[in-house]
Amino acid sequence: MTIVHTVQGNRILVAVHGDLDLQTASPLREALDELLDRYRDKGLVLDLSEVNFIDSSGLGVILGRYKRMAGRGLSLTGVKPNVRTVLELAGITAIIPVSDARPSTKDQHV
Amino acid sequence: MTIVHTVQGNRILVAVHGDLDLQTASPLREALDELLDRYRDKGLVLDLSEVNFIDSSGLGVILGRYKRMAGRGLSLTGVKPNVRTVLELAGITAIIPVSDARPSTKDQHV
Amino acid sequence: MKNTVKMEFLSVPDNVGLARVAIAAIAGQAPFSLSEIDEIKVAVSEAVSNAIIHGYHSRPDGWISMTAILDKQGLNVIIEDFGAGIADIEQARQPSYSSDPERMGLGFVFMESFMHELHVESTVGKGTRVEMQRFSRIQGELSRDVQ
Amino acid sequence: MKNTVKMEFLSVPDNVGLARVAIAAIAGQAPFSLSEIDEIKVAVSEAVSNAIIHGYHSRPDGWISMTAILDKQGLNVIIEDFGAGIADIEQARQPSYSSDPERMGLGFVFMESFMHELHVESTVGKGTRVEMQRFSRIQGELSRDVQ
Ligand SMILES: Nc1ncnc2c1ncn2[C@@H]1O[C@H](COP(=O)(O)OP(=O)(O)O)[C@@H](O)[C@H]1O
Ligand SMILES: Nc1ncnc2c1ncn2[C@@H]1O[C@H](COP(=O)(O)OP(=O)(O)O)[C@@H](O)[C@H]1O
Repeated sequence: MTIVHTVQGNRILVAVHGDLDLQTASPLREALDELLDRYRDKGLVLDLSEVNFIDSSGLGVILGRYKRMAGRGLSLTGVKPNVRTVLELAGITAIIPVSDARPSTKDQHV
Repeated sequence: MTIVHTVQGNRILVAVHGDLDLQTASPLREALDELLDRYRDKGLVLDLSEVNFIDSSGLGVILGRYKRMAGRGLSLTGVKPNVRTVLELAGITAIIPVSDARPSTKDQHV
Repeated sequence: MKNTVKMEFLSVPDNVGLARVAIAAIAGQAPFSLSEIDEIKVAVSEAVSNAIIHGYHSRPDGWISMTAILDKQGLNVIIEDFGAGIADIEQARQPSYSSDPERMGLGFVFMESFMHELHVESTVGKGTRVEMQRFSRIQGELSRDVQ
Repeated sequence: MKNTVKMEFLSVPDNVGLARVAIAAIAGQAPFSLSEIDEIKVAVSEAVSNAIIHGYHSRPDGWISMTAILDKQGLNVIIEDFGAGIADIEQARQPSYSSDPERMGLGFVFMESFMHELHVESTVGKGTRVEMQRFSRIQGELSRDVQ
């Protein structure tokens, strides 16, 4: 898993690349917490267009950041259909704004 | 493995998609032999731009068609670096014309 | 289409990804769609992660075994550890129940949702065996035609 | 980086691809480059294909085992069948030698070229064991620095 972040206005945009599971949960959690501590007033947008897999260990990291951020604003973009299925089953789509992967996004990245 | 063929002038152009190994050797052999029987006077160009893996079972199919075709002309295009390594080790590059995968080819196919 | 694959690997987090890659390659031999394979991967990922975290308390030297059996019915996967075991399986399977406050208690929920059958057997101090079945829909339809 | 994975699977051609996918996932846990992993895949593909074709004469009901051991030296892979066996190993390892006129006799050549060490043990009627080692270059350099 690798992450790339950009700060834009009042939000931190983090593009995640790789599978979100038990193996990548700790490094992702640490990287995100570091950013949230550094930019204390900003919201977080996680771009998941390069995430092909997520399970409950990966979800735990996202939900944990959501709780930690209180009202700072967290959203997920570039969510692929199979990742969305998992988010929905966990009820995350009801509390965190989630937008889909646009087909064009993929073309641009290749 | 899937194959798509086009007949162009005096050659049969066959685009192969998939790994060339023990599992795909028989279906590939049969498909190629059928084409060689149908177009008895034409040469064969195998486009390997969508072949990411080949081992000696896959090579056997190519070398077998080469022998069977006698002087009809066989060439390989779109050969990726790792496939080329295997072809070179087997000495096939010395007897069959081989051209590389062009970076642009990949972009077009996506 | 008939196949049996047995794997044994150490309880290191790296092997969760290995188990997923292997189960995807095995399931790919049956008439499962890509999205069905994605769901099977989640179920396997949960079971193997549980073996590591709960079965072996994240120690890297425990053995985990995964057996995958493909037949015309579909895919049967058995994931087994020889670690801590579960005292109360019914409680463990409740949605949101987790013995670890940092975790969400969704592992068994995902296994149940993404597979057609789930059986859990466990003995405290001996280990846990999770057996999951995913039926292949296409085959189901074919065999109905045959009958 | 330390890991051990044992697999047992049936002698069906589908499993050649499974063995490749699994070895690639395991090798990916060590500092091998993508092209090194491609070469390891060829060597494993040859050994598993040989077990199917020559060890079990293409019958689908033989067991093949693959054990992969990762350590700081690199990757060790052992592929074993319990089939026909090889009468003359030295002859079998000659380039271009094949007992099957349809094949090219390049399997052992590829295993030797793509791996750093190759050991073959075989008993007629009992089976064949191929052990191959690929050293991880980055680790090799590191350990030289350490000494
Ligand atoms: N292999 C196992 N060994 C021991 N305990 C387990 C195992 N799998 C699950 N459990 C127990 O069942 C509980 C619920 O599991 P699960 O639904 O996967 O949620 P989570 O992993 O988030 O805790 C775990 O918290 C643990 O107490
Ligand atoms: N696992 C095996 N069981 C029995 N015989 C084998 C095995 N592997 C190799 N051999 C013998 O060694 C010969 C050479 O093998 P190889 O170099 O891989 O070439 P090929 O597979 O093209 O015949 C084979 O033709 C076969 O006679």
